[in-house]
Amino acid sequence: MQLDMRSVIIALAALGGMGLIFGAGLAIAAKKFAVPTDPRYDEVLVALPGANCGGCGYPGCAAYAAAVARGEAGINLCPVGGNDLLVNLAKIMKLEPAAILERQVATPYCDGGAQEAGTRFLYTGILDCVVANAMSGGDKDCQYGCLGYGSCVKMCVFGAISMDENRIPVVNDAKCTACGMCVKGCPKHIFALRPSSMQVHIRCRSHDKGKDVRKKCSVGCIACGLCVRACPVKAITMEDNLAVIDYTLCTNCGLCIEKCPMKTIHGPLSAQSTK
Amino acid sequence: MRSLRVFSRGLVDENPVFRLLLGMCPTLAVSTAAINGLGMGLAAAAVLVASNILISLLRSVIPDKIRIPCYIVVIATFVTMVDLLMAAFVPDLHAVLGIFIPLIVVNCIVLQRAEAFASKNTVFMSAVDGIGMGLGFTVALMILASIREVIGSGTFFGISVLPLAFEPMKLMVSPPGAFISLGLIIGLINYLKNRREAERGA
Amino acid sequence: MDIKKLTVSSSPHLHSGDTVRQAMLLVLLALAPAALFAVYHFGWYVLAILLTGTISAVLAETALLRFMKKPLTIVLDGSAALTGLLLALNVPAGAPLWMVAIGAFMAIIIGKHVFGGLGYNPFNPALVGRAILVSSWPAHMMAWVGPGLISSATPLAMQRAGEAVPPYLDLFFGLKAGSLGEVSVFLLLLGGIFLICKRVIDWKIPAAYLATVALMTWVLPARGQIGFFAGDPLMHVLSGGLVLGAFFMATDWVTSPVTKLGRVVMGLGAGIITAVIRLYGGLPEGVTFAILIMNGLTPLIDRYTMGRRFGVR
Amino acid sequence: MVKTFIGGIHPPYRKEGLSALPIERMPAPKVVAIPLRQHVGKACLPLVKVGERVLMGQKIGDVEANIAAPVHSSVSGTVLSIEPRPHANGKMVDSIVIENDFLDEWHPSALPKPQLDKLSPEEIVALIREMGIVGMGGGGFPTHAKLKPFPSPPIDTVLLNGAECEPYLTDDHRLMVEAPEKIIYGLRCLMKAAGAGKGHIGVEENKPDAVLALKRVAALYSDITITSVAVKYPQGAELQLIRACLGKEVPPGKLPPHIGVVVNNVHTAEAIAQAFATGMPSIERVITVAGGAVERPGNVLVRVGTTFAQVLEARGLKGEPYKLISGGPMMGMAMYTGEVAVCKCTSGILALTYEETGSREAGPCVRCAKCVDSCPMFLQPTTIAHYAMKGRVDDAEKIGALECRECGPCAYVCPAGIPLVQWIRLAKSDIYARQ
Amino acid sequence: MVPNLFAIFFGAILINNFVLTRFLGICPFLGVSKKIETAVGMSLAVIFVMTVASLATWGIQTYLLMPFNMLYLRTISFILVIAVLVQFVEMVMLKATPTLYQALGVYLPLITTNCAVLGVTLLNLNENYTLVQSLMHGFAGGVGFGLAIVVFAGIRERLDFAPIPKALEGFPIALIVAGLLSIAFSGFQGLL
Repeated sequence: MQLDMRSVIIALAALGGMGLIFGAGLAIAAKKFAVPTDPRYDEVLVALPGANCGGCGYPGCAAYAAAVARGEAGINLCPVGGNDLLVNLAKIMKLEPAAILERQVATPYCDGGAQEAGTRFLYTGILDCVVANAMSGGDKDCQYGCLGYGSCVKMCVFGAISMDENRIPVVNDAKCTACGMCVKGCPKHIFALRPSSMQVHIRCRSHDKGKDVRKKCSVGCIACGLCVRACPVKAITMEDNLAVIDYTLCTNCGLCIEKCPMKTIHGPLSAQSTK
Repeated sequence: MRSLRVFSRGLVDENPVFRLLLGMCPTLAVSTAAINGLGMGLAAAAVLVASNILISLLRSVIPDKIRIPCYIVVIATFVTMVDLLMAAFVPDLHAVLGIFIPLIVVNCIVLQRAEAFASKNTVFMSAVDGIGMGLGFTVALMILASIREVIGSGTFFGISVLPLAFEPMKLMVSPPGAFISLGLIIGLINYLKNRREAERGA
Repeated sequence: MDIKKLTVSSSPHLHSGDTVRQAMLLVLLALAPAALFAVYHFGWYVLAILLTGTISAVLAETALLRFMKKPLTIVLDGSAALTGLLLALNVPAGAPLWMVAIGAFMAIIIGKHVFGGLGYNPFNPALVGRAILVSSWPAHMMAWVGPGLISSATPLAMQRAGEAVPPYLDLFFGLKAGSLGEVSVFLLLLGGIFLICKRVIDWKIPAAYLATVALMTWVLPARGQIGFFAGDPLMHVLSGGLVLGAFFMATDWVTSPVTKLGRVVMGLGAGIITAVIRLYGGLPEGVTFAILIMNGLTPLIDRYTMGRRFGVR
Repeated sequence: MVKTFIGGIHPPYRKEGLSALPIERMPAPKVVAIPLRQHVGKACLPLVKVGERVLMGQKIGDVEANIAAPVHSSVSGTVLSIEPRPHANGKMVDSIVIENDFLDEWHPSALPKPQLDKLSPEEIVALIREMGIVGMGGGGFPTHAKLKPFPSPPIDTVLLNGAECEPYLTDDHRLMVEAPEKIIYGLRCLMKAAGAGKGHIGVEENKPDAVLALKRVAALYSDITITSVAVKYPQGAELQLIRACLGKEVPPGKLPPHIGVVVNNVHTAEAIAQAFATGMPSIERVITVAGGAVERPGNVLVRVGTTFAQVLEARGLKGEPYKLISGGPMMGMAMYTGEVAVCKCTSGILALTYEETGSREAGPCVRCAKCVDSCPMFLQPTTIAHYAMKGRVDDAEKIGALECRECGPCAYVCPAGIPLVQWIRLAKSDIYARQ
Repeated sequence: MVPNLFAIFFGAILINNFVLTRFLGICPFLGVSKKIETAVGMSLAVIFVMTVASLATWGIQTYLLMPFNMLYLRTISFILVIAVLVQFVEMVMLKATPTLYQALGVYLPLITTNCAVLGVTLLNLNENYTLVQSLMHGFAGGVGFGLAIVVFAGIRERLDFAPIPKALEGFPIALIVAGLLSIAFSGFQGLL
């Protein structure tokens, strides 16, 4: 096969020429039309988890990244990324990482499902807690309790919440990122973040008097005070007819769980926690 | 064996057509007959392997800022070679595939592998990845093309395979059939995958 | 006073009592005379086609509902039966039964349930089924027959071929070849007017559709002809699937616009496309494709014909 | 051509017989619970203490705010407690519970007011506030605040709403037949207070006796017109009534004063006339008690603070009511308990059976467009509802969710039984929450 | 000449629609069609680039490739031209009209690898179109792409409300809708 050197040279020259002209043109254009962008923005965006959950308060990761790059937002607002992200962002933004946060999980503070808690009326219409709550505060007798229509399931972008047959939310601790959407979104405010190591918690939000709680729900806190007395480290106090645990004192001993007559307190030793 | 995993990944888990959803244009256009699918798949696979190897070789030389144009030039070169080779040795097939051979240049699979894999891995691994992805693409094309050919024309590789009483469903070899059958196949794969995951989870 | 547990829900606390099912049954009722006429006109085989279409559609829906673990009672809303019947009315009288069954299956699966079922399908399922049949087995779908299943050209095909078209009265009362459901324009009109009076469908779509086709076929010269205002609009309105499409398919709730202006646009657009295909296209008839294209445009029409809001001048 | 608006529906009106029943006075109950919020705006603070004796017509609650109206005792007796009670708005509202001593001893402040020509517009407005007059058609907007709105063009027309388009309700109808003089007098008060040259009353055609009665009295005044409008729901919605009677439309996001119109209910006008003539503040009103579960339906004059249960007991119940509604069936709220007290803006108490509500399960939207055709605000209820379902707040706002008046024809006609009003309400609350 | 241009225009839009019949530009068609606004932006950008690319490649072909008998370099030179063109347009737009860039700029990088653009230039070459024909073909191809993607985006926006079976969510359902649209457009076969 005879190699036609001339056509090879022409081809190479044409391509090379085109490459050179285009390259030069683009280089000039790049200089002339340059618009500065912040390289840190890209770095921050890459570092963020990209779940666009909105837990930081910004509409998505890109918006938060822009705010961080401009120095307008703190680097500790992303609840999903955890410590690794904090360290990373601190490096990118050349800041000292804030105090190490303990991993938190969202917990529903109500256990009064369809079996345990009574209803005041029959509700028909859109099956959504926010909507149902707007109808006279929802159909549950207990005005503090979970309505059970599962709005939190829809709010959780990480798929960590599901409803059990008893119409009470169950949080998959492994999937929960403590983004706080359920805490903000639940119209009855039954969710709160709890340090994941602190397993003892009191599953009730009712500030009703014990007598009224008994009428409305079979697993509500009746403010009997047995847990307060049972706690060896005085971590439990009674606030407005509801027992509250101070996690700076709690040792996870679980003595309160055994004492609670209503089985309201959950924790590592309680049978309910396994369900 | 890492290389085995890299290889099989392209075939199944990250199948370019069924899972990554890349390279849709040629997939839809040429999958009217199994032979076209095979030809197109192998052509793309050849380009993939060659460009993956070359880009992997050049990965430390190419400046970061102009890497994409460089990749395109490399890919375009190989595509031109494949184009000319096919025109010379399989002119019929080349005529059927038409502009979709040169269009391998802008096939997202090739560029995506260059950017995501070859530019970060050794020459050997890149070659393995190219083969895996290329075969994955070919297999996917073959599956789609076979289904379309059998139902739409009643033949397989041009040979009549169905009883005469069967009246071919011409829709399958027409453009709408390409969209609908690919959609249903991907749906079926998703369904099987979801079910497997659900079983594993339960 | 002692009141037991009350029910609380959002206002309003009254309801008209109208149901989707009732509307579907009314449409089925409105189609019945035309369908029966087809049986009378073509012969008993047509009854088999009608039954095959309807039953296949219902069976397909039941099977899918079971597969997707949805309540089987959904099939009782009558929409699947209507889709099947409409599909059957859209095939030639000599169509093989297996083809009708496949069409009904396709209509229900690809036309409806892949989108999540009734209310979410962007295209009219019956027409999806018909279009799939036309592209798959054109020979069967173009094999027009007259009474006694003797092959015979449709008026539109005759006109294309330059042959004499049957007199208007024959076209109107159904003495012609064509799809099952398109022969008796008279009975279709009766059914359509019945639905308009029952407020199941809006008059705007059929009115705009028929008027546009009539106007365009009158004004514009067909391919190969010269001279404006020389067309035969009456023949065009009375032939082919136009009346069936205008009253029973373009007006499909799910796939037609919800705005008042949008419904006019729907009829107008379908009319233009139908006339263009009839006059200049490769196919003699374009109702199916015209309505399908307008179905596709419906979201855009809805969006841009929103109209003024109260208080905005 | 009958005057009306575009859109709307024709629900079964179910007023047969009811509209012919004269107003009956219901005796005051043993105990009344007077809510401290019976209006739109700020809740009143109690002016009396537990154990104190109060007199009929005595002001027992007020607050320093323009959008608010004082509340008065509807009986004479002793204050038993001030505690949260279920309210017609669905929430718990602080209410003053008074034990009736059945003496009906009037408070000394309840004196007839001077003649209309002796009062300045400002004095009339102040008196209307002092008498606790609020919109009695159901809205409960303080009337004095309507008359002295924010900077707006001068008011030229006062329009009285006598359409009463809600099914079942006939209280306004009866008032128009039985007390047309008071309504016209109240209208003249409102016209003078607003500085309006024209007075207008819109009444639906199905109340010819009311039109006749009003026309007879109005014949004395050249500046007052009575218009009969088509029978259609929601003819009595203020924007639709303005459209029908005056041919004008209020722009989106604006209120009627923007185009120089003030709308009030005929019942409000009657209350004003009553207050000026006798000095009796707003402590009683006519309500329609109806529904399939009521034994003796009727139009009843009741004291504010009487509970629904007490009213229903007086009229008798047959069978188990499925829904208990405060107001009309189209826009009223369903109550979960009979312990709710009648307040100034309660136009009716309906105890409905399951059958008459036509309640049903919701299915998927089939895009029949009946809701679009029936919407008197020319919105697309189904689209707004779909956006609400998907949480697409911005899109819902863009297509006018906030203009929805929640009047309900869309949900009434929906063959799929979708609670459209409820979805749109959700969209609206999401939009407000974000603002 | 005129009827020919007419045929090219309607042919590229209705009969041989770039997306629905020729399968060109499927990736952006499926990817950038979730909202009508972005679909409109994308189609405007594509119409612009396709027209300009038709012009530029016609020049390269006529004055460089043909004279030197180097048509085998068409793929590589065309893709170079398109890549440079897109990048250049992007930079100019960013500087000159930032608002337009906000609207269209994000789509521009996507266009480099849009096979409709390279496809139209190759088709121009295959059909031996003149300059005017090439321009018309490029423009009409872009319009055809735009029509398909905007209609498609409208349908997809509505499908957003639909309870689509999980396995079919996303791409599969988009492909099925595209197929049905393609069927609908097949009614134009044999037009003109």
